[in-house]
Amino acid sequence: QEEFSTVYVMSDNLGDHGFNDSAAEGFNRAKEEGAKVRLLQASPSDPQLWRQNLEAVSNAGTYNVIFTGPNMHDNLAAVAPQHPEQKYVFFDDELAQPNVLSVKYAQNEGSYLAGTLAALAASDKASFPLSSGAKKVAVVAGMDLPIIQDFIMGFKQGAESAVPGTEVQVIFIGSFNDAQKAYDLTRTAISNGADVVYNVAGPAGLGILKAAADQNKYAIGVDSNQNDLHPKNVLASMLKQIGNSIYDSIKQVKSGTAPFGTLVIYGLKNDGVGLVLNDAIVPASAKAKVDEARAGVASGSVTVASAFAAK
Amino acid sequence: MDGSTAILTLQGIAKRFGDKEALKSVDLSVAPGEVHVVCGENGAGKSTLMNILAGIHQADAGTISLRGMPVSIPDPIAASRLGIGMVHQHFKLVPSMSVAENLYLGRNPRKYLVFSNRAEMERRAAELIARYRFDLDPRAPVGRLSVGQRQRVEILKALAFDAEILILDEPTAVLTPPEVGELLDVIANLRERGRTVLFITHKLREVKAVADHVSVLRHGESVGTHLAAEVSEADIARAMVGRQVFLSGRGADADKPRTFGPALLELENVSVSNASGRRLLDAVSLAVRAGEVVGIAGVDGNGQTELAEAIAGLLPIQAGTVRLNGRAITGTTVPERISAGLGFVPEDRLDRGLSPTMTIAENVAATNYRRAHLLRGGLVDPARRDAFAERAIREFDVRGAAPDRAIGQLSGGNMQKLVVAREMARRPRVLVVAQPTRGLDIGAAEFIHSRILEAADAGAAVLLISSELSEVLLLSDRIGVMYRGRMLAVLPRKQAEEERIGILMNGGEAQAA
Amino acid sequence: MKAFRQLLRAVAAPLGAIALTLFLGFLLVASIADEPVLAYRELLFANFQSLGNFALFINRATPLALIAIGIVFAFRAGVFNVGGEGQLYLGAMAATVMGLALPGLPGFVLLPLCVFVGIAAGGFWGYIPAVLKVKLQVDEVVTTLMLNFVALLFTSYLVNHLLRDTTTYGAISWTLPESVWLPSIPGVPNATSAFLVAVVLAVLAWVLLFRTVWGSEVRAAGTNLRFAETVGVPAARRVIEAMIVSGGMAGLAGALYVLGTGHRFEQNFSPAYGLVALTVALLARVHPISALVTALFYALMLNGAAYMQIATDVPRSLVALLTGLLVLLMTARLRRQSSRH
Amino acid sequence: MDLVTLPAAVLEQTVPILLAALAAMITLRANILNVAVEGMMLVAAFTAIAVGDVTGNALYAFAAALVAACLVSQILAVITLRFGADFIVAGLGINILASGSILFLLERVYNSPGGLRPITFPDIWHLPAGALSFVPVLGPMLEGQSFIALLAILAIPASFVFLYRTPTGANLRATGEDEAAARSAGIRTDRMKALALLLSGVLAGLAGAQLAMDRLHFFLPEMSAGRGFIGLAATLFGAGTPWMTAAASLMFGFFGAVGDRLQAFALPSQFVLMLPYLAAVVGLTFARWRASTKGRPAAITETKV
Ligand SMILES: Nc1ncnc2c1ncn2[C@@H]1O[C@H](COP(=O)(O)OP(=O)(O)OP(=O)(O)O)[C@@H](O)[C@H]1O
Ligand SMILES: Nc1ncnc2c1ncn2[C@@H]1O[C@H](COP(=O)(O)OP(=O)(O)OP(=O)(O)O)[C@@H](O)[C@H]1O
Ligand SMILES: [Mg+2]
Ligand SMILES: [Mg+2]
Repeated sequence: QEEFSTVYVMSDNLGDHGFNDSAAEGFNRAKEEGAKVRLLQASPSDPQLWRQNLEAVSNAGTYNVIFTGPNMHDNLAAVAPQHPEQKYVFFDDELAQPNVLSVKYAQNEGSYLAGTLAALAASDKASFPLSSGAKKVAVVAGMDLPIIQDFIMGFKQGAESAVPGTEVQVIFIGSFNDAQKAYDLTRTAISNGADVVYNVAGPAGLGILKAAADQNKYAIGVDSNQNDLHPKNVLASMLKQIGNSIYDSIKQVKSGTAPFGTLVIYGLKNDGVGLVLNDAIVPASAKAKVDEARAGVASGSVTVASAFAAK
Repeated sequence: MDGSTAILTLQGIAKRFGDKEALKSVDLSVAPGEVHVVCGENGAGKSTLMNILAGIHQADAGTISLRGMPVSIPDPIAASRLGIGMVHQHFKLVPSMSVAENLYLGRNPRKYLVFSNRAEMERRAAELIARYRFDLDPRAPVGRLSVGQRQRVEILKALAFDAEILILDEPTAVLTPPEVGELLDVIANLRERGRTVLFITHKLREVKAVADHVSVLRHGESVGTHLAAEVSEADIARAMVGRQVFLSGRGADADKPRTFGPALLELENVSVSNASGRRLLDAVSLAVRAGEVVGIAGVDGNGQTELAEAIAGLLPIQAGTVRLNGRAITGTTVPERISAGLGFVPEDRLDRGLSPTMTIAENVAATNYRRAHLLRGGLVDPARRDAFAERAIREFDVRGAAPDRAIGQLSGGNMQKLVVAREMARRPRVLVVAQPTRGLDIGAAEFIHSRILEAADAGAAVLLISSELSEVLLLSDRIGVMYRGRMLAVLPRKQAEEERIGILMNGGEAQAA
Repeated sequence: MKAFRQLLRAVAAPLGAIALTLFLGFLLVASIADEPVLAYRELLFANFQSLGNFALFINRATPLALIAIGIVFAFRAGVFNVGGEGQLYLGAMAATVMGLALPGLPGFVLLPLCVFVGIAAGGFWGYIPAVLKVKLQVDEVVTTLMLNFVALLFTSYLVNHLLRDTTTYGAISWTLPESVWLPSIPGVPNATSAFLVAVVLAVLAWVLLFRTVWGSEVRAAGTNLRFAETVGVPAARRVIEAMIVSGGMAGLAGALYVLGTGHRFEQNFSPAYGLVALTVALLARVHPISALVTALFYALMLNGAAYMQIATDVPRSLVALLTGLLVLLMTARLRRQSSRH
Repeated sequence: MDLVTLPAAVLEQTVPILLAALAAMITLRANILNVAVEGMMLVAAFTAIAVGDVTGNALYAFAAALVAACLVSQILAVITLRFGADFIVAGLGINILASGSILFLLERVYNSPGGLRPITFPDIWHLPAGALSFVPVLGPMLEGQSFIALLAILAIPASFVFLYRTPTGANLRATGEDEAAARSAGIRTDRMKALALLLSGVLAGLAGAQLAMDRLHFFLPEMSAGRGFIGLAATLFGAGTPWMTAAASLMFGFFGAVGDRLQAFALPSQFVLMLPYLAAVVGLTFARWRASTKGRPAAITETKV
């Protein structure tokens, strides 16, 4: 085998400062180590195009492993069995096929930490000067999708367990692109009393962070490290370590140790998701409490509710 | 008249549209301060010629000289600078704008450089209106004006910029007789003020009434200019059409005894009101017998349109009964009336009569699919439909028509022929015809007249509605006069002297009913 | 024969623009890609390289064609139906709900039922703006556009909260019972046989519009309402009927997509097929058969573009650029418009 | 529900729709259904960010946005007026072309297909807080709004004055209402249409600039999110008249803002987000129904002879 090559069949575009960019980061790391990498972007509302891309790269047969992103369940279910020799890694969902390695992220667990931090910040005026202490936080989300509900459930649970009685507003934009609306909604949330706004809105989320900064309140970023976009306002970013896990998977495939046919869940336990704190504005006391929460989930003493049924 | 004294001289003007030679070679010479009538058959090229003078079209060949100097007229602005103003056959007015705004459209007076000076505009408009003693409100939106008033706006539009030469393209086609009278007065008035008027009309009476000279166009060529006083109407008609034209009808031999069949169309106290409750038809009663032509005279807007539409099923009837062939059809739908034997030629061919963008075949077939067996196995058979249209085209001598051409491309006269052809094709028991010859040349009008009479001779009951009193007098066995939605009288032709009808039309002698 | 020539004219008209666009596109591609010829070969021919590719091409063209044919009906009746997208989604949702609600029924009963409710849902979504237009002169561009958003959001609610397959991460409904899955086109595995339906319906639409009295009445109502009234056409009814057909076609597209391609409802399954089909219908000069042809062409370009992207380093955006150029140029005439008319 | 901040929120949601609506209105008056507003907005938004990124000057960015949108409008003018393309098809084409070109530039030049987010971006002038505190209701509503928002409000009377109080506006309306009449009055109707498109470009440019520069300071593909089409709907709703169009835009803004606040009540988001669209349909229907039951004005008999 001369050169290791891989392709990522996307159901979205790069440049979201989120899931996709994070994935690209992982591929780039593999590229630096000599792998041939191809990223096939596609419109987020065109399942037929994803299918087409998936089939084309499968037929080509020149890739050692094919990665696919979320929303590809049915397409992969149709294509993978037809190419039993081809290896696939399926991100953010699961499919039981011998040649498919499924990788899921426990975004609910990461969001649990985000909720914990948010509730702490909203209740503690002393350590978080931009806060009013009114115990109100908000989630501004893109669309009402299952995966987004998973974020929300974790966040709510985290907030409630950290500071019981914390009020969580949940607001949907109805789009992942409409940053202006995200901005408006965030201001609405803040004028309704929210001190911390959790961004779960993909590209449009940039509008959420900007609004929080303009209103001088707190925000929590998502998917990739957004802390330095507005260093005075973004408390932390909830990360799915997509890049890392992609990089790891590539290594595993290379070395032949990848567990195809199984499901790997990246959660707090194996550092597949996590909360990167902005240490400049998060005091050590809060950090300690977040760490405590993390330990609780990782050890299994706390179970975070999920929007997904087990298969 | 020799060229040296002429204000306007045209030589060898030619114009083609695609492969259609609209003007072959036209010469014309117009003296200053005269009223010069141009006549010719539909499609002879009159409008095209005038449009060239007005800068709307460009001639392909020939010269235009104004006061002895050759000129070029690239656009309407240039024409207006040269003192040429035109009143178009189809009004060129913007309905939502006021009279004043229309008068100064494209040339608004300004204030502070960028704004329209409305006050000034309305002042000037009022002045202009006063000067020509028109009855117009400068602020009234043009959309609310009557046809005659719109015509006056058009004339003023041309005069607003001191047009020395005023072109009027068929200005009388859409006017009521009194309005025509007023317009002719205006023209005389203009002549007194030293304006030159080029006047297009199909109505030879008007030629005799106002013209100094009359020029005739035929097939895009000028066939001569005459002193109006020296030629008769028949002479002009012959020059236009190239043959003798006999305008004949039943009115001419009203003494001849005729027997009619049973009443096929009966109206009993038919009343129609509009949404705001105004009576448009007020207890109208009328009967038309088989073989009879009943003409309806009246000043436009006194219920004639509503009468026709009520019979055709296009207006809901609030009270009274309409019977067709003895059967009440008051509440029935249009198709039911059509199959009961009604034929209807609406007054405005482009509005109700046709769908201009559809083909000739489709327009002619529209009311005939089932009766004329144009279907095969439930589907339209294009071959039969085309043959059907072909036959109409042949029978009615529609020039330049082919079944698959869009009907809107035909001239008005030819469109009209096809509307009549469509309605006649079913051999209707009752035929309602409104303004059948509006805008038609004398030859075409004669043709349509003879078809209407033929239908009556074949036993149909014909109701003829026309604002052209001469037409009503010419064709009808009996004449009804409408005034404010009421049928004031229905007179046998013999008792219907023109004068008496005229008085009735203006609401006088109401007791005569 | 005449009809054929007419058709040929309608189809041939945009060929010049296509050629011009392809030429301009080639220059663009050549300036960016190392292998412009390969890129173009992929763009134009990759769809026919394998049965699989061909099937995807067919699957792409089918919804476009069905919606566009529907839009032709609306246009001919004088209604500017921008609502294809909403009608599509409702049709897809209705078929899904029906299929999931009565999984026990045998396929030969349930499948037609699913198709029927899909058509009905789309038709209903066309009926509303039509009635509002006819009875109250409410502008249909506004209503159809607004109703798109309503339909998308409504179906989104249903799929996320009532019908969601909770075992996956997608916003997708439970899978429909296999008994209602449409078979593939014989010989072309995975190509939805809905395409055959589209072909039949294109011809049927042509017959309906141009060879029946109903069609000529619809067109009369669409070109001159007062004329229609005068010659005895129940114009309001025809306009409404045409819009029901129009919406029904889009609903059918949705139902057949679900039954033939997706096998379940998926939020965001349509890359704005409704709007693209509107473009297709206009490019096809509002003719049902050339709408089918144009839809095929459009699908060819869309899918070919993806192959082009895969095979070469031509960016995906270039394709959008080319498509835009194509649409822009397609109705342009290379001669200056005559100044009158 | 927070009623104090509601007026300001309504205004903010209204502004981009209003500008898009006015852009569509100007062309509608010249008898052009402008579906390309969306594309022009996107191009303007992108240009604003790209130029602001390079120059660091908000005014340059703003001006560039307007110029770019105008350029797009003139491409549409040439292709339709000079080469006889259909306005709607060409407009849809412009939209595809616009987003395609932007994506192309993002991929090729910026290497960031998902958008453009300069680290720093110059802010534009906003009405300072407290500047109008002496004005009740309106004061707090306007405070903090950008000069583009203020321009948008000014654009309503300005477009009214232009259409109804200037010769050019009259010529433009005549062109839209009856082209033959306008032409016979010596109006160059093609130029009028091109002008209408140009003005539409200016307004759509404002809309795009507002979207990108007012608050966000970054560009995302599809960030206009259909506002061009909502604007078109508002124009048709308002029957092409400035005040009614503004009122229709305000209605969209109002229901948008109210909907945002209703989300606090944990209603399913889909139904709340539906609100402006349902309101448009219901409102329009109700308006027409009122008009029809009040008795239509005595029919103006249009003679088309
Ligand atoms: N724009 C045009 N395109 C094509 N053909 C035209 C056009 N205008 C006029 N024609 C042709 O030129 C001929 C002369 O038309 P024109 O309008 O001058 O006739 P006209 O004498 O005014 O007739 P009418 O008495 O009916 O008004 C017509 O037969 C018509 O076929
Ligand atoms: N789009 C077109 N293509 C070809 N010929 C046309 C077109 N439009 C008009 N014409 C021709 O132009 C001529 C003048 O048209 P116009 O509308 O003035 O009719 P007209 O003959 O003057 O009507 P009327 O008989 O009512 O006076 C017509 O004879 C018609 O054949
Ligand atoms: Mg004429
Ligand atoms: Mg004429």
